[in-house]
Amino acid sequence: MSHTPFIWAAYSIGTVVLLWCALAPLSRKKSAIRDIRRIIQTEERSNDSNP
Amino acid sequence: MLTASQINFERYFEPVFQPVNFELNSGELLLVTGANGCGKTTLIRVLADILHPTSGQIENQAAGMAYVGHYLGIKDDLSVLENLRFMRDFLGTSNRDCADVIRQVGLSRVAEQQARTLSAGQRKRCALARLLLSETELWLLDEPYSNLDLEGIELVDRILNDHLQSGGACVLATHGAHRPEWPATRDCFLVSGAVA
Amino acid sequence: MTREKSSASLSGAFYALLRRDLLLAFRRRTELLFPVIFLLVVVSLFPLGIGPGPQLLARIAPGVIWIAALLATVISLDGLFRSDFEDGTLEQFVISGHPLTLISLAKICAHWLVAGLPIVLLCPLLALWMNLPVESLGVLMLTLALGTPVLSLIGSIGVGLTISLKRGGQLLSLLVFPLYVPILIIATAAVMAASDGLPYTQFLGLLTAGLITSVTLAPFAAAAALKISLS
Amino acid sequence: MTTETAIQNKPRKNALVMFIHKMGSPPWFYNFSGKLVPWLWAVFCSLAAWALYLGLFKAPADYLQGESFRIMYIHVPSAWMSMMIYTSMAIMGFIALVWRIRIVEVLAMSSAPVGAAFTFVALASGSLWGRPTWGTYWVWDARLTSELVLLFLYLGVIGLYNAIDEPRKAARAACLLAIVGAVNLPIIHYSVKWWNTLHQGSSISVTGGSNIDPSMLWPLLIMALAVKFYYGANLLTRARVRLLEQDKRKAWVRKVIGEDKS
Repeated sequence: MSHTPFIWAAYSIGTVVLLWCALAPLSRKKSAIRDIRRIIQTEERSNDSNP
Repeated sequence: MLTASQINFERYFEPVFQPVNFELNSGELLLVTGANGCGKTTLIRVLADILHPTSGQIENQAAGMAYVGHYLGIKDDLSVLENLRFMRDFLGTSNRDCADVIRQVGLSRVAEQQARTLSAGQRKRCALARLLLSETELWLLDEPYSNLDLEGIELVDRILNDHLQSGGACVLATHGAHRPEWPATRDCFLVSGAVA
Repeated sequence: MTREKSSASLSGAFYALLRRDLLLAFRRRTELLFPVIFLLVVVSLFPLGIGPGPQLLARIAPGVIWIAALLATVISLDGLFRSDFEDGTLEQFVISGHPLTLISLAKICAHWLVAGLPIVLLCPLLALWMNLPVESLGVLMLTLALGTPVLSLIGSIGVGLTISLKRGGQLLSLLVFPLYVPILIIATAAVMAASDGLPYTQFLGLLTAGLITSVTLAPFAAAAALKISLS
Repeated sequence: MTTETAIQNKPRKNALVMFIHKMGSPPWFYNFSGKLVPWLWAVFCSLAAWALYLGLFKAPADYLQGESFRIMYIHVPSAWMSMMIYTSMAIMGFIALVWRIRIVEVLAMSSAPVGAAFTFVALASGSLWGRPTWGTYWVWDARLTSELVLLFLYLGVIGLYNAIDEPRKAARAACLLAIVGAVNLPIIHYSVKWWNTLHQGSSISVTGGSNIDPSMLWPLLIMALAVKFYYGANLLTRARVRLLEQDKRKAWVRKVIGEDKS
């Protein structure tokens, strides 16, 4: 029996998991920045309405 | 006896109250007042060493502390007498007479009853009885007047007077419906949030 | 706090707390029975699940009884600090100036007396059900007597960490079961060695070492955990 | 910023102490690590590519295991990393608990998911290695069993951290759990190893070969070094995101986001 499929499987699982682990914080960063921008906007708006 | 300089506590990365400074000597009462949610309970818990202040220094030279908070620390499955006996043995103040203390707070009639049968006011009195047992110098009282009838409020004032007269000190947090009368009173008005 | 505590007042506090916890347990003695009944039910399910063959049962008996003991301990653990945490007694303990380590140790002792000791005493019945050879019964009891205190001690850390959560019980099992692995391995190995007529004293030595280590370390960790949970 | 003024008020100390002081301040840490992260990724990518080239194409097939030994280059570094990250998490947890340094708390908690990912990779690759070697995907082999227990330990830390609402309290609780786990980890490791020999399970360890050919060893060592850079880069990235999330109402975050936009 050929061993190649197992090697391929092992390396693809490793790559997928490690890639996901590396990319997950980036999407969190995007949503965090969106959150922060929203906070800044609402504060600026409230500052404009009552200076 | 108790000095606080610039103490602050943060929750969710926001300061709960503006930095607090005070000095409390024996025979003095510190009255902590402020609006709801300004961190009175938090301050008392910081002073009680239950919470660690995020910044600032507390210097505590009191010979022992006693604390009455929102959760009174009374076991429902024990009678009033058993509750107090346990606290007496636990604190090692064995020369105090539990029955006498119970009489002082007016719970003699229910002394043998399980604590679960007590009303909120009676529970508060039970916690006050523990204060009397504790033989400590510094009392930290968080809303001691809540749930008490007029007679109970007088009781708190009376035991507080006795304690301060004998050289003790007390930090008392209240939302301000009733103020204890004591000549050496310091005020601490808490303001919530960070310094603007 | 600056007030010095004499050793007399510390031991007084220790025994007062131990006595109170036992009294409280006695007042709620029906609740005390639940973990014990749970233990009996779990062990009795195994013959039903895998068939009553005496040889097979005898072979898996040490593992089954020990795993059941583990589960029963975790079930009873949640009550270790829960009521004191919820009714504010724990805050009173902290402010009393007595070391929280000593308080945890007293409560762990009380917990073992009401939850661990019944397991040790019940194990002859369990061994009988599981067809365990009589010779190894003594070793099983010894491993349980040495091992269940360790379960209470290590478990107290997990309870201290999860006590401020409303549903801490489910998380608790995830936290403590991995930490129970060495005890489970050593204890069952001792009983199996005894069943096979092999020397087993070295395993009991390891268990004793585990007990001593956890008595000296776990109360400190539990106290630190409680302090975090109170904040 | 209170932290910045605190630093300014302090008398000047030597460079290392100043560096540690500065690293304790979130904006400084954020900017500094931001510059570091791309370099760490670059080093990781080049080292990993080199190691994989050597390991997958240059190294000869093993005369016992055939081609399947090549799984080693992902399995063994992952297994090493899973242990190393747990240890470093526990050490950082200890520092965080004793000195209450927020950055270290954040770093310790950002380590946990990375460590769990490596543990998972070690388990998956180990079981895929087991199929050609033992003929089955799962054997209660000592290394796989302790990796499994380690995964549970990681899940416990992550679970506890996520279960508690207040972030700093959660971090402190999870740090304490990590320390307790780290004290137990050697005991678990050795008891599992010993249990394995006791029950005469699979005594053939997949990595049993003691005198391994240099052409097979070098890729392993390079890969082991590469994943340390992966850990560093990933850890800093996660810590930065967590700081942004936690400090979203603070002025320094506003400044950082503003600079990003322009």
